Amino acid sequence: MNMKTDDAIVRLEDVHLSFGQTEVLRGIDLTVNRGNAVSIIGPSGSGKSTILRCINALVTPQRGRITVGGTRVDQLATESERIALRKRVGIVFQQYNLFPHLTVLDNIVLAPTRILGVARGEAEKLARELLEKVRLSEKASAYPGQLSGGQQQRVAIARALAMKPELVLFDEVTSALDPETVGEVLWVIRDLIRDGMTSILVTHEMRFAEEISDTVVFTENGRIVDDGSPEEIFHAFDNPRIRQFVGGLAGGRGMERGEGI
Amino acid sequence: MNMKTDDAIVRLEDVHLSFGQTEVLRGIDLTVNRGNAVSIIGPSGSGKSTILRCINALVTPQRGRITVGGTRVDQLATESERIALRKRVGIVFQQYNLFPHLTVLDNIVLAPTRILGVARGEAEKLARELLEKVRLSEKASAYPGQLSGGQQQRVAIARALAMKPELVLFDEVTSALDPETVGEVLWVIRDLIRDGMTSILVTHEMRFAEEISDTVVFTENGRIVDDGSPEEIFHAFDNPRIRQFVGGLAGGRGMERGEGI
Amino acid sequence: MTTVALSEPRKSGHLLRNIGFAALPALILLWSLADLTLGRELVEWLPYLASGFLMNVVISLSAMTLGTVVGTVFGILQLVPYRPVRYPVVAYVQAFRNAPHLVLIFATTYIFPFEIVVFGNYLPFPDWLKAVIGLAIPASAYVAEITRGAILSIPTTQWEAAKGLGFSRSQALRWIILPQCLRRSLPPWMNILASITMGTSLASLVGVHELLHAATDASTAVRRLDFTIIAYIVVMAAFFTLCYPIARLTRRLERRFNAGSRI
Amino acid sequence: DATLDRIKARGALTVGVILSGAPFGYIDPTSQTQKGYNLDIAKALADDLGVKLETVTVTPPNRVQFLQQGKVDILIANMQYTEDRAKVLDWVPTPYDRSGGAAVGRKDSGLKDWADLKGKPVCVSQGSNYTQPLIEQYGAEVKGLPSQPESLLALQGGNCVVAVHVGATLGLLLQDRPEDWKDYAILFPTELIPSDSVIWVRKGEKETAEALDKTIRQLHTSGKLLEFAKANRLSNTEYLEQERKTLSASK
Amino acid sequence: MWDSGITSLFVDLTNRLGLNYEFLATGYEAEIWRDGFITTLYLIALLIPVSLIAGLLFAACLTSGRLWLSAPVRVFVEITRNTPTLVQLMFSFLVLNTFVSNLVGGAQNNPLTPFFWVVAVVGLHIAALHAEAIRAGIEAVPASTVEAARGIGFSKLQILRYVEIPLAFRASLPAIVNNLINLVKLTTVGNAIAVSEITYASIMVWTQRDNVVSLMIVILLFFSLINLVVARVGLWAERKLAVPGYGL
Ligand SMILES: Nc1ncnc2c1ncn2[C@@H]1O[C@H](COP(=O)(O)OP(=O)(O)OP(=O)(O)O)[C@@H](O)[C@H]1O
Ligand SMILES: Nc1ncnc2c1ncn2[C@@H]1O[C@H](COP(=O)(O)OP(=O)(O)OP(=O)(O)O)[C@@H](O)[C@H]1O
Ligand SMILES: [Mg+2]
Ligand SMILES: [Mg+2]
Repeated sequence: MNMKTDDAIVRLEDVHLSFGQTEVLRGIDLTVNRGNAVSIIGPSGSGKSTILRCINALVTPQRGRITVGGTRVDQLATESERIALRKRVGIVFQQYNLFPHLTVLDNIVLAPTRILGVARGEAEKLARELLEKVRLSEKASAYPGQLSGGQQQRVAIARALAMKPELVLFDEVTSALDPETVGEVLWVIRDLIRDGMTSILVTHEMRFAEEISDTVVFTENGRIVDDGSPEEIFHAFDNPRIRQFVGGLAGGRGMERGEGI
Repeated sequence: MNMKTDDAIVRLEDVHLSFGQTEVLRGIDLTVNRGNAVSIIGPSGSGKSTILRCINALVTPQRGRITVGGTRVDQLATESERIALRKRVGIVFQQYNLFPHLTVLDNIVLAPTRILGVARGEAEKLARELLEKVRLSEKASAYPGQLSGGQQQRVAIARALAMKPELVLFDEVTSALDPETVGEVLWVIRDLIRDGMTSILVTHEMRFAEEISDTVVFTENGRIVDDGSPEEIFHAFDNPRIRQFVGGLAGGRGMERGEGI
Repeated sequence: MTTVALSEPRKSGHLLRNIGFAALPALILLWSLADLTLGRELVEWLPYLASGFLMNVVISLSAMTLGTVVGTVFGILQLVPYRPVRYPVVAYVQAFRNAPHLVLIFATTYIFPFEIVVFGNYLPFPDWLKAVIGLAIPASAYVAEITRGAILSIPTTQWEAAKGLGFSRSQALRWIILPQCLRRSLPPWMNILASITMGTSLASLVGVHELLHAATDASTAVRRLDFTIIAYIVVMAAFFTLCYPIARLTRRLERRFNAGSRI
Repeated sequence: DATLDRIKARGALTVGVILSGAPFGYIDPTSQTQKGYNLDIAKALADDLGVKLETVTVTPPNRVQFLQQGKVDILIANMQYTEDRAKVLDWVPTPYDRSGGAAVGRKDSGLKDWADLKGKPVCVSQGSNYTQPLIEQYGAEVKGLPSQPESLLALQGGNCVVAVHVGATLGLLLQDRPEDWKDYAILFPTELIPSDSVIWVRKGEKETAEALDKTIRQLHTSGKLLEFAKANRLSNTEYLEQERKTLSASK
Repeated sequence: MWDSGITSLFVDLTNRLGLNYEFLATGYEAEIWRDGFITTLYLIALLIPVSLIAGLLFAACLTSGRLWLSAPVRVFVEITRNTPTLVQLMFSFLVLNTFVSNLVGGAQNNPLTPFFWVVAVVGLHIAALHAEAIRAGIEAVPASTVEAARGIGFSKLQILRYVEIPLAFRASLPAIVNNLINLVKLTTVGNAIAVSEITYASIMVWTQRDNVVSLMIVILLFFSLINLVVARVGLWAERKLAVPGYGL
């Protein structure tokens, strides 16, 4: 899986960010190479979603450097510069944030037609292809309010992919999905990575992280505590904290027991 | 784990429900005994959330009987009867649905004080205990808009538990949580079940389902396809469909490969 | 419960709505038939009243159209991050929303000449246009506030989602935020329309022959007390006939925007 | 001066009139034209100048503005001579009418004189010039309603004991609509502050005022005004007759 | 309350600006004019709470989903906002009030004053506008939030009280402030039935003295000042009630 060029497309250096009094990021350093998939794992509230929002210039850190494909994201001054960045960097939100007033199809088609100027017919064709991939063809004309949680999540994935971004930030995109659908989404993303897309994934699904990533990053309390290949993180367990974290479901009381599936 | 009395607290018989043209439930039969934990698993869009909403009288099926602790839920005519039911049956929503204008503490305290008439001080004490259990003590005065996904989800759990319901319906309550926190939530719920609470859980986390349930139910296309003890469902694999479903993450292409963790 | 409220009075409601529509005209008709001399007077005066009402219609619709367009833009500009843009707009909204309509309309007679000279020809500056401007100004200030409020009530996550897809601020507004604002600003917009329409009776101040003034002229000329009363009812019926269909239309639109679009 | 030139240039005299009711000014429904004593005078003035007559309906808040702005050339709008007005406008010295207020009330009200109104609610039209004497001289509690029809409705609704309006208007009303008003009468024999109605022009337009004054005097002496008054059924023509005599004599 | 020296100085100064406030030096006009301010302020102070309370009630009825509650309010809302308040007021005072008088046996027994009618007609009119604004806010509350409240066991009324109204009130506050500002201006219709508020007083003066501009300036300043206060309070409430997670 490692036949990719090795230039960094994303680089975070000493990124600090607070919301008011709450320090959320306390010095994040992270490098993602083009064509790679990096997973971010870590406890709830440790700042994973915030990292993704920094990379996409949705929030601006108080300190530190963020570079995405040569662009200094933290120094973007004008809106048009940010837009140029965001056209290249897609994001799928943890809470989907679909547009409630548009049908599934329109949710997907809106950005390509309005921003990239793709013809409606062409955009629709792509949208239907993507819907097919996430198994939602029959919901094309439903409104978000009429979808189940997992269906909404898949629409959100399709919406981001419709922009054909170079880099996609996935924020827990499989959280509402059953194992089978997770498997399908995994294949969709894997195909795209094979075609040269880079992706950063926040996930709580260790299996998913393991399957998809070139690198796994562990965050805690706004810091990156460890990183490495999935092999190192999940199996070598040289970091007892990660060992405890990953084994959490077994309650820390018996990793031994939880070998289950 | 099976030292519980064996009377049914929830019974669904041949429940059918459609939203407009979409048939969502096509004959659900389900029995849950008092003090048990039943997990519902199944593909996205198969009607799991809808089953929970039926049990809590949030939607009324077009056909079939639903009995909860002696009450015929499908026949409840007045709002006050439904409210009486809902005081006994808690629900945690898949998308949390916190009240955006209230702080975390107020979100939890509102229902006990306003519905059960618990004194404010007492309700707050309980709320803080629950927040402690879900590790959110320091966020008591934050608003939902200031919380991470997992934090919101834990507040939603605390909010439902603050009503001390006999029966709780959990809709994918661990979807936004990391394995460690899932483990903690697992223990919270387990404790409550030990104290006599009954619960029905929709989940995509097979490990979680296995750990917590007395019975696992597999739904597909609005029908219950199989049920049994976790042992039977997850390990005996006498149903090839479930085998495929549970093994989904490995992409159906190589169960062999995906033995991972 | 809200969904119930939306699909509100269906069958009996339909009947009710149409009764509401016909009640005032029916009352007028009945009374005129019961007292034929009164009926004759009324029929005699109707053309005069109608010619007055035409001005109300023209003024209210033009003022509201103008006010809505300007107001929506100003509502958006009130939220622009650049102070040199925002402050003047906020000041405009405050000043003109707060000023009584009476004064604004009256002021237009001072600001605009009654006629303009073009190549030696005296072209009258139409009085109704003054009233339109005098009312469009407060209408735009009201609409601006409504728009601002609606935009601020949309969850931030919608902006983020839009931005995340690469929408610029104005594109996000145009395609994502404003469409969602529409439903929640329609009812207050209708309130403004009604208020502005009622304000058209101030147009007599700038010399416009409008319905309420025409009704007073009629009552003065006829000198019958029952005619004075029925003239009031005619005035109410006329305004109702103008506004009510628009109110119905906005409610239908509301319902259409509602279709399935709620998470 | 300017006004006269303009009138000539446009070939029309634009008069601001107020439609406060018969006999002075009102709308005739069938022809939808303005009629009344004031209109007849306006027509006569235009004829005398040899131009067309154009009328503009004015109301108390806009009449002075319209005049000053030039939208109308003169005002024949029930405006009595007062010193306040004389400061901002010029006027035609010879009045075209003198009228005072009458009080209409229930026959059984027991009121005999203006002085009996002390402390009693009295309806007038808003801004009627009877307000001041009613309050200051007779101590009445004055309620101003938007126009005469409302004032009369308020009277019949029992909201005031009498309504005070121009004598000529009330007289005509009782005469024309005896059914509606059978329980009512004009209660007091004297009129309240009879005062002179004059034509108003823009400040400084002395020539116009002089020219119009000549015409008004002429209308007085020729008996035209009296004729107009009779045709419009003005009840009290005493002043006009007297004025005719004095002006004819002074000639 | 207005020292005569100051008055004459004021009249002199304004006279130099071409404005005419000479009536201030004379008897009854000055008095009704000064009373006009107080009456207007009194009306506003009374009408704001009346309209808000009635508006909330109306909104609750409109969204109750019960026809017998919503239909009458709906009819009232449509009639009151789609017909001129001025005419409603004259009609109420000149016709309804006469009915009432006849019922109680003569005007002298009728307790309903013109002031009452202004409060009733204007108060309910603005209440109808509030109701529509709040209804819009209530209907914009996400169905999922309402469902959550239902799922916990709140009754309809409790949902309204603890979830829908707080959210709706925030969302519709700018519209409500619009209505209140409208209310302040609408008190001027009182002049049509001789309630001596400030425009009534001004009309009484300007019809005699033709100093419309001078009085219009005062009206403009007076109402602008009151409305500035109303708008400021509205903005303050808006900031105070703001919760994270909304707006840009
Ligand atoms: N209001 C609605 N109108 C129409 N269809 C609806 C509505 N709500 C749900 N559905 C449909 O009902 C089906 C079942 O929905 P439900 O939410 O129960 O699924 P689920 O099993 O919980 O799925 P997930 O695991 O993705 O949450 C879905 O196909 C969904 O599209
Ligand atoms: N607008 C805000 N104001 C204040 N604090 C905030 C705000 N947004 C996020 N936070 C805080 O920042 C921290 C990190 O949030 P973030 O959403 O990045 O966490 P996360 O790692 O994605 O967690 P999860 O796995 O639960 O989604 C949390 O403690 C959260 O409470
Ligand atoms: Mg997150
Ligand atoms: Mg679900």
